[in-house]
This record gives sequence, C-alpha cells and structure tokens, in this order.
Amino acid sequence: MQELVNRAGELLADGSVARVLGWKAGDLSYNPEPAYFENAEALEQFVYNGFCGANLSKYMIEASKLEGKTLVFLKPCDTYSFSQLLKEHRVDRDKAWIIGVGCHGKLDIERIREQGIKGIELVQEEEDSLKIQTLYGEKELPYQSVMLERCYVCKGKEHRIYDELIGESKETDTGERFAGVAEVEAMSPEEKFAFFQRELSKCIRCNACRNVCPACSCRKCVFDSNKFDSAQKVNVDSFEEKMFHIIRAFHVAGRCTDCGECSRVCPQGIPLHLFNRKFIKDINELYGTFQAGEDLETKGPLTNFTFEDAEPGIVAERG
Amino acid sequence: MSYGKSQTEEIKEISGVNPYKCMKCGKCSATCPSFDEMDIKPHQFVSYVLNDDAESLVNSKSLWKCLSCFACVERCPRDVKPGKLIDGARQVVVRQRGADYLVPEEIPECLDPELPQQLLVSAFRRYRR
Amino acid sequence: MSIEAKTEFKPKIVAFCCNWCSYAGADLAGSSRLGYPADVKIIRVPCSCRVNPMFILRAFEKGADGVIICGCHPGDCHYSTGNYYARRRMTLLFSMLDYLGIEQGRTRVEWVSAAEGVKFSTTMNEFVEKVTSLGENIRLGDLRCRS
Amino acid sequence: MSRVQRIGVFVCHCGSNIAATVDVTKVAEMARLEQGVVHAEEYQYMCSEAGQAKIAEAIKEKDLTGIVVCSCSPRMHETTFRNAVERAGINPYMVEIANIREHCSWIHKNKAEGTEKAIILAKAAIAKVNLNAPLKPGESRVTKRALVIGGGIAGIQTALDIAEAGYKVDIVEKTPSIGGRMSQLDKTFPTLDCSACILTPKMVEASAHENIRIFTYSEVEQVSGFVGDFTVDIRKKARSVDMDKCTGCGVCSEKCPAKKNASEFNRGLGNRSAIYTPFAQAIPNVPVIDRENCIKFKTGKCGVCSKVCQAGAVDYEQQDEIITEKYGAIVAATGFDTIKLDDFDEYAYSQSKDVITSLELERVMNAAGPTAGHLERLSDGKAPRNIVFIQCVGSRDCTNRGKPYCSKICCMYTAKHAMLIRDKYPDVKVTVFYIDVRTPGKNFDEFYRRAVEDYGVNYVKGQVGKVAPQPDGSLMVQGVDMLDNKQIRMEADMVVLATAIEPEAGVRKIATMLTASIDNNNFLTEAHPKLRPVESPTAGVFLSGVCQGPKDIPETVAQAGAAAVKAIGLLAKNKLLTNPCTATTDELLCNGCSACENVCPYGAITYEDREVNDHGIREVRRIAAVNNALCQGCGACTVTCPSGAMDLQGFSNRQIIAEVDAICR
Repeated sequence: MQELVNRAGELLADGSVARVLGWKAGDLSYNPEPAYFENAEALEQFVYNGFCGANLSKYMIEASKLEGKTLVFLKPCDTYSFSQLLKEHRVDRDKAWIIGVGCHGKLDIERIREQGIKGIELVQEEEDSLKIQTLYGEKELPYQSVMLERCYVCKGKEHRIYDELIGESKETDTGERFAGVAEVEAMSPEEKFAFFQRELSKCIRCNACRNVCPACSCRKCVFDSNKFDSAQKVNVDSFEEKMFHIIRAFHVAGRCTDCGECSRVCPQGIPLHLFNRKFIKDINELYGTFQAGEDLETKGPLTNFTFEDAEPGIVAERG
Repeated sequence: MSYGKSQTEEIKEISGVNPYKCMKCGKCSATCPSFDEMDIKPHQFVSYVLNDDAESLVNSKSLWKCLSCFACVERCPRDVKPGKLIDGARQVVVRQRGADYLVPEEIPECLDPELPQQLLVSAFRRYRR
Repeated sequence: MSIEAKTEFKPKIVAFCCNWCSYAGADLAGSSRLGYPADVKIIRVPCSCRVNPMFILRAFEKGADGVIICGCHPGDCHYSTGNYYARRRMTLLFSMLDYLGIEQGRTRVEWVSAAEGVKFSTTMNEFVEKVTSLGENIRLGDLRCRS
Repeated sequence: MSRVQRIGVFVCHCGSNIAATVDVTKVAEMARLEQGVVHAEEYQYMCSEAGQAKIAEAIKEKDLTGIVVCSCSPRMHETTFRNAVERAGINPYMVEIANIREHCSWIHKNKAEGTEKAIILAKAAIAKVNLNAPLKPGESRVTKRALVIGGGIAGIQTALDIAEAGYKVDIVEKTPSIGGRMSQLDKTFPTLDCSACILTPKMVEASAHENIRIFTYSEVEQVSGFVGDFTVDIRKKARSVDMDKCTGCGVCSEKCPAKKNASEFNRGLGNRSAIYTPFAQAIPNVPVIDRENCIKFKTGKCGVCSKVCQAGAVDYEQQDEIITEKYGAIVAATGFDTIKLDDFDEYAYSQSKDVITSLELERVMNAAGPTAGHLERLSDGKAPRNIVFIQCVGSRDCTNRGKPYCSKICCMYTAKHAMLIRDKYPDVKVTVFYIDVRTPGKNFDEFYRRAVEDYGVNYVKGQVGKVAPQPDGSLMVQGVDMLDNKQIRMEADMVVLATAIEPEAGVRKIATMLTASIDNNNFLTEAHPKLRPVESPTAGVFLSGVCQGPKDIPETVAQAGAAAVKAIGLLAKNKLLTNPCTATTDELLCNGCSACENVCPYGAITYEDREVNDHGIREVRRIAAVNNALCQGCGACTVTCPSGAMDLQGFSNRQIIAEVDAICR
C-alpha cells in the first residue's frame, strides 16, 4: 500500500496528474470508500486492502471532464470496465493515468458475518488468513473462505489496460462461473418463479446496483425519464421490480463485464449478478464466447448478428 | 322422420355437399362407369337438389345404379361430390323404410347376370344394420 | 378466488407486426378472410427491430397474456438487417423470461412475409390456443392486485 | 412536449365490409369518451370525396388537431386521408388509422366480438394520436435507371417504352435469350400472324437500343434499398462463351458431340447439343454451355467446341459474375409456365406421347419445331385423323390438383389450334370438350365462331373423364355431352390438353427480394385491384404481364406499357419526398456511446461534439446526429439505445407504449 501512496505522491508532486482516485478509510475498518486525493496530505487517508472491492472505473466518466489527468487505481477486473467505457466513448484515455494494482481477491463482510463473527472492530490481513478483532475476542478465518462471490470466478489477474503496474496478484478462481445460473436453469418454471419472486421482492429500489454499475452509466436512466412513461422512484406494483431488473440487465447485456459490483452493493443481498451472468451465459452459448471490456475492437453481441443465428424458438427447444 | 325439413335439405345435410359450387362441367358424367344405366345422369343430380325436386331423385333408377365407386368425387374439380349426393338420397330412402330395405329373401329376385357382385356386398353393408 | 361463475377465459394478446411483411401478411389474412381470434390486437411498427423489450414487459405489466412479434423472414428485412438484431434481442429476452419462470408459450417470434396470409392466420390461431391453455398471465402482472 | 389534442374520430362502414360485423355506431360512441376526442362520426365510405369532405368540415368546425380514421388497412388509404387533412390545413402526420377491416371485420364473424375489438383498435389509435406531432418529409434522390426482371414480351415492351422516354433500362433474363413464352408460340390469335414475325423485330429493337442493356442467362440475386434508390446484385451466370468474341456462327453447336439433351425451348420434344442457342432468332445470338451435360465439364475430355471456334470465344474457365447496379424503379415481368400434370392421370399425359399440352402443340405446329411444322403423332410420326382438345385442364379447379382461377387464354388458343388444323388438314376431325367458351375481347368471339361455322370444329359441352391408351396405339376418349345428355366414347389419335398456366417458379423468391406482395396462387399482388393495377404495394416496384395474373399478348403489351409509364413517372422526378418518420436524438439523454451507430444499416448516424445546456450545466458532449436523408426509420437504433435518447418520429416509444396500454387496459 505504501508503494501506491508513494507513487501517487510523486505523480501529484511533479504535476503529471491533477488528482488521485483511490480508496480512503471509512468509518469502519471494513468499509473503505472511493475518494479523490489532491495532495500529499490527503493521501494519508489512502488505503488499499482486502475490502477495497469498489470498482473506480465509473468515476472516471466524471473525472474525464475535469482539468488535467486523474491517477486511478484499477484492480485487474476493474480494467475490463474501464476499457468497455473507453469503447463506448464514455471516458477519456488521455485524462487517465492508470496504475494497475495487484489483487488477492476481495473480502465480503457479509460472508465474515455469516461465519458467526459479530462485533467486528478490526480486520487484519495475513498471508492466507484473516485475524479479526471483535468485541468478543480475536477470531481467525482462512482468507479464501470469505471473498466476494465474484472473486471465486475471477476473470484473471491480468490488467487489460494500464500505464503502470504495482503489486502482486494471486489467482483466486476456484469456482464455476455459471454454476449459479445453471442451478436456476435446472429448476422447474414454478421453482424459478418462486426463487426470483423471493429474491426480487426484497428489492427496495434504492438504485445502489444501478449507481455502482460501470455499464449503467446513462446520463439519465430510462427509469428516471419520461421517454417510456416509465419514470418511477419506487415500485408502483410488484411487477416493476422485475421490470427494472430485467431491463437493467438487458441494457447492460453484451456490455456487462461481470464485475459483480451490483451484488456487492445490494443492501438487501439480492444475487443480482445472476441476471447479468444469465445473459453472458446465453451470449456465450448462442453467439460465441464474448467478454465485455476484453478489447476495444470486438463488436458487442447485441450490436452484431450472423445470418445463422438461433431463432428465438431455441429457448423452448433447449427446455 | 323429417320434422319440417324438406328432403332436399336432408340430402344436403347428409351428404355435406354444397350444390352451388357446381359449375356444370360434366366431369362426373364423363367419368361415370354406370352412366348408361342411369335415367338421371350424375351431373344432373345437382340440379334436382337445387330445384328442390328430391322426389324425382329418390324415385330414380340412378339411385340404385350408382356403384359408389366415387370416381366423380375424386375427379370433380369444384369439390361438389355428386356421388355423395346420391349416397345422401339413398340414406333418405333407407331411413324412411327403416332397417328392412333389403331383406335377404328378396335377393334371388333382384339377381341378374349383369349385376356386379360388388354392388350386392356394398348394398348389404349399407342397408342392413 | 371469486365466487361468481368463471366466464370463459379470453386472453389479451398484443402482436407487434412490422409494416412491410407481417402487417401486410395480416392484411392478406384479412382480405382472404382467414380468421383468427379477436383476442389478437396488432400494433404496427416499422420493423421488428423497433420492438423494445420495454414494450413487451409493459404489455405484460398492463395485463397482456401473450405477446407475439412478427417480422420479415431473416434475409428479407425491408431495412435489410433489422430482424437480425430483433432475433438476438428477442432470443435473449425470452431466455431471460424463461429463466424467471415465465411460461415460454406467452412469448413468440414468427417471421411472416407479405404473402403469408395463411401463415399469419395459423400462427395467430396457434398462439391464441397456446396462451389460452396457459391461462391468465399471473407471473408477470401485478401480483398484489390478484388473490 | 405535446399540447392537448383535439381529436376527431371517423368510423367508416366501407359499405357493409365493416358495418356487417362491426357496430360502427357503437365504435363512434365509445371513441367519443376517449381522452382528447372532441368529435366522432361514422359514414358509409370515409375514403370517398363526401367522406373526406366530412373530415375537412369537422376539422374546420371543431378546430381538430388530430384525426383517427377507423377504416381499412393504412396500406390502403393512409395516404388518401393524409392528403385530405393536409388540404384541410393540418399536418398529414396527425392522422392515424385504426385498421378495423382487414384486421377486424373481415376476419371475425361475431358482431359483438368484432365491435369490441374495433373499439379497442380505435382506442389504441386515439392514444397514439394524442402523442403525435407534426412531421415534415425530407427528400431523397432518384437513380435514373430502371430494372426489368424478365425478358419476355412483357419485359421487352416495358424496357422499350422506358428507353424510348429517354431513360436507361436493364433487362435481366434468366434463360440464354430474351423472347420468353411468346417466342415458343407458332401463330397468335385472333389475327393468326406468326408469333416470331411480330416478336423478333421487338427483340432486335431492344437489343439495339442505346438505352437498353440486356443481361441474359442472369438472375437477380439481391435487392436492397427503396423507391428511387434500389441497389441490385445481378448474377451473370457463366455462359462459358465470351459474348464479345462470339460471332454466332453456330459451328460449335453443330459439332458438339453431346447432342441428346432435351431442348427447353421445344418443351422437351426435341434435342439440343450441350453448347446451344435456344432458337435460331435468339438474342443475343451467343451460345451457352449447359455445364451439367457438357462432356468437357463432366469428364474433362472433349473440348470440341473450343477447337472449332474460329473466334476463340469458348471459355471453360468463365465464372459467374456479380454485377451491382443502382436503380430508381424495378419492373417485375417474370411470366408464367404451364402447371405440372402429374396429378391428372385420367388424361394419360405421362402414359402416351400422343397426349400433349397446348404449348407443346405450338412447338409441333411450328416450322422450327421438332416435327418441322408437320402435324404428326409424336409416338409413331403418323398423321392424326382424330384430335380431341380438352379445355380447363387444371384451371377452375379448386381441389389441390389444379388452380382455382381461369387461365384466360386457353379458349382462344384452342380455337386457334382447331382452326389451323382444320385449315391445313381438312380431313382431320377436331373435337373440343369445353365447360364454357370464354371469348371476351375484340374479334375474339367472332374468331371462335369462325372455328365452328367455317372450319367445322366440333365443340362438345362437357368434360372428358378418361383418356385410355389402346393396344393399337390409339386413344379412347370418354367424355360427356351435357346437352345431348350422352356419354361419348370416341377414338382419337391425339389429345391436346389446355393446361392451366401458373406464375414462373422463381417468382416467390423475387417477390421476397422485392418485398412485393404475392397471392396464394403466386401471382404478384397489385397495389389496388382497380385503381393501381400495374403497381406493387411496394413503392417503386411495378408489374408487367402474367406475373400479375393470366393475360394474353395484347393485354400483356398494354400492361407492359402501363408499367413503363409508371416507372417513367418515377424516373422523371429529380427528388422524392422521404418518409419523415426518422430517428431523432434527445441531446440531453445521449450518452454518445455509439451503440446506435453500430446497428444503423444506412450509416445515417454520426457523432458530433456539441455544446448542450443540461439544466444550466453547459458542456460539450459527444452526441449522435441523424442524417434524415439517409435514415429510413427502421428503429434499430431506438432499441439499442439504453437511455432512450434515440427515438423514432411517428413511432415513438411513448406512442407505442400508449397503444400497448390502450390495448391491455
């Protein structure tokens, strides 16, 4: 971490960048938050630890409008989002100084709590384990057991776009990316319906998923405009929460890098990535493997076609 | 049996034939193997039905000369099916007489060397239930 | 459940037809007097690629029991490529609806050319039959209004 | 955004077409209750002058801003009503049509159901008009060149007329020569002039005309674009003979060892070599190699034609060539063929060589035909003594064996055949079995009567039930004489079948490429059966000849001229008004993400950096800009745009949603 702070200090000092976009300590030890740093003094607040899951790419949309370059720290998976935004002309490459940071997988406080650990005061990261100081004494957990869902299905620790790299990474993908989707797919229609009904009825339309999503970066969301007579701040009826999530997933289909931020930030714990990943799975199966943000050239699957594409009837044929 | 329904209506109903579809091309008569035996020719059946003259039809020789080979049904370009019409007329007669239209005892009387065997068999199948 | 006798279920069906092929196909079905149930109401769109998933979900939200999208046959699009985009969009959307446990039979895409009045009519008859057999659309409507 | 509308609703009875199954009064009544509606009325024929006057009157009296007409398909009268309201002073795009005829009254039998649906369709149209905005059409260019598909008499005449008017025109003909069916005919009714004598000069004229290009042995492969600006790919099939070098000497065909190939031109009654010109007067007079039957192509050995060709024109390596050309107008003149007789086994067509179709008889009677014009039996070459003609073979047949329509030309050509035979061979007995003799037309009935009265042709009212080949080679014909009420059994040695005609096999594919409508019998549909008989409903596509319906030569030539005039009328324009229903960007919502640009098939979307004022925030943004001259209004961009910044005028998101809501309400 100190290496990052030092380098940021250097770049600020020599005027290469006008500001630094990173993470600063939050009010609790496990909730650092995205922040701008404009001088060395401010950088004292900088942190980079296992809880810095937040993907900073989206902030670069606004940062691109500011004077001068912005130094941004991007984890490997964040760079997919950045290059997707670049492909969509949403960020300005010339306004960004990208330092690719290493990643050992990011931690999920909810999983830690699920282990029965309460009253958390401080989390210390060791090589392969976590030492957790709580009101009830010190607890230890294997690091790999309490990561964010997305880290178990990590796309790889290679940065897609950067100016320089700092820090080592560690592979963490031990899971099956589409297992969750396949599990739902295997259900009967009644079970599927009940499953999503249960999950989506928790939605409070706080829009956290939308606000954090680097693909959901419209200046004004359709659900906030009158373009479809669909402006809504809360769900008028029980259908609208489904409508919102289906349309949100559809709008980011072919553009979603599967960064998993939506699920991370959902205060209700809805596994929102199951929507996006369903589209990714279908796209991969029907139109060939595609990873949004992997490069700047490949046409997105929904702005592309082949003459031999499957007919919509395939949905029924697949059963 | 016919509660206010005319015989021609009954024939139309039984046969399911719409006589108005006929364009009087004569294909049925041209095809008919029993043509010479008939007093009312196949292409004329339609006219009798249209003119509401079921009586002549029911009393005609033709009714019983039709072999039900259905060549006319097969070939009719307008899907009118005169053979079905004849069949319908026969049904009307049969229904009037009940089950005793054809009694085995009468058979020897009806026999003549020209009579096709097929007709006898089909007659029994049709008129004795 | 209501206690009064249930009247025969008549589905509400929205059909989006592209102006160039399917709408003309529907016209041909009409001028050929090839009937299909009155439950089908057609909305004219320039091309199947004009059909936004929002429209489909909106229809279901407002009480539709089935939505069908008809366009030119692939390769015959008046705008040359529109139906190819529509095909991908609808495939993915239908797959998502299926994933959410919505009956597959409620959505359909059919390519109907201007010459296919017969196909239009048979397609609509089939679709209405299918949707009728599925009954009222409960899963995509507003659950709170129903008992 | 949209001001409050004052909508008038006009419900058409269409005589009884709508009124019989839709309670039009109720529709008008219910429409009156809808938002924005200030006027509703019904009338017998809304499209009539009186109907249109009613609309104009209501616009004046009630200061209407939007119009809903509940009537037939908008494909039929949308333009009529748009023009009518424009004359009355409101923007033509403030009209919406509720299609309560094709989509309602014609398909529903139950009046209550029909009425209910008509009301819903009206409500949907009203909901849409509430959100309509005035639109102004743009302009598009017209390519001053026409394409004629088919090189028969219809195509030739159309091309000549267009060329004479001073416009460039290309003919695409799939066979090796232009000429079509007419070139196969011997004599033409009712004047009995020789078909080749009147056709050949036209063929020559077409080929020599400076404004006409002829692509023979070529097919239309792909059509894109729209009225005034079509782009067409033409596949020039490999002829294997260099058109520029060939002198048409004919030595190659003479020397070709593969001689036993059925001649298409002679309907399979004679043979041709593998390298051949279909007939002596063929244009171009350049042979083509039938690669399937050529020994060189089959085995790699031979090459005789190449060796004997003085001009060195034979080219075995020639490849198909794709020519891409732009056209302002396209005329379909694809013609016809006779139906297959596989299902008519009662006529013994497949069993006996002496049972032939009328088109085959044309070849037999023709001096250049397989029998050099001698009337003889194809089985044994003997002169026939008794010939029976059978009319309506497969015509007027509503079973799946035949065609429900009248082929129209058979009565006349049969009279012609009968007359010619009786004239040339007075000893031959000719009997014609007919259902009806239909001879409307100038000098047509006189012609038929002449066959009977002057030439003694025996016309028998009735049909033939059976043609049975006899062991002695004769044919037993069993028919009926309905007037004598007798079944006739007669011996014949030749039977000629007046076989039904049907549109050429490839027409469906062509119709599809042109997005032109086609009916259940594969005839191309006209835009209006009475008033626009030579136009297809697809703008810029015109119909010439039998592809639109059965017709004889004079009618075909007349229609070909009419189609040409329509095409000329289009080509004469320098600009066409374009559809104003184009895409627009809401600059405050546009993300500048390029998704729309990626799906636009016309390259109509570009991006520009534009300063916007977003509620006080002034900044330069990358924003999509639509070129209205290029945009065709498909709407692909509107769906790919996640923010809804891209919308389609005339079919906006809110309009369609309003329709959805009205239907599902």
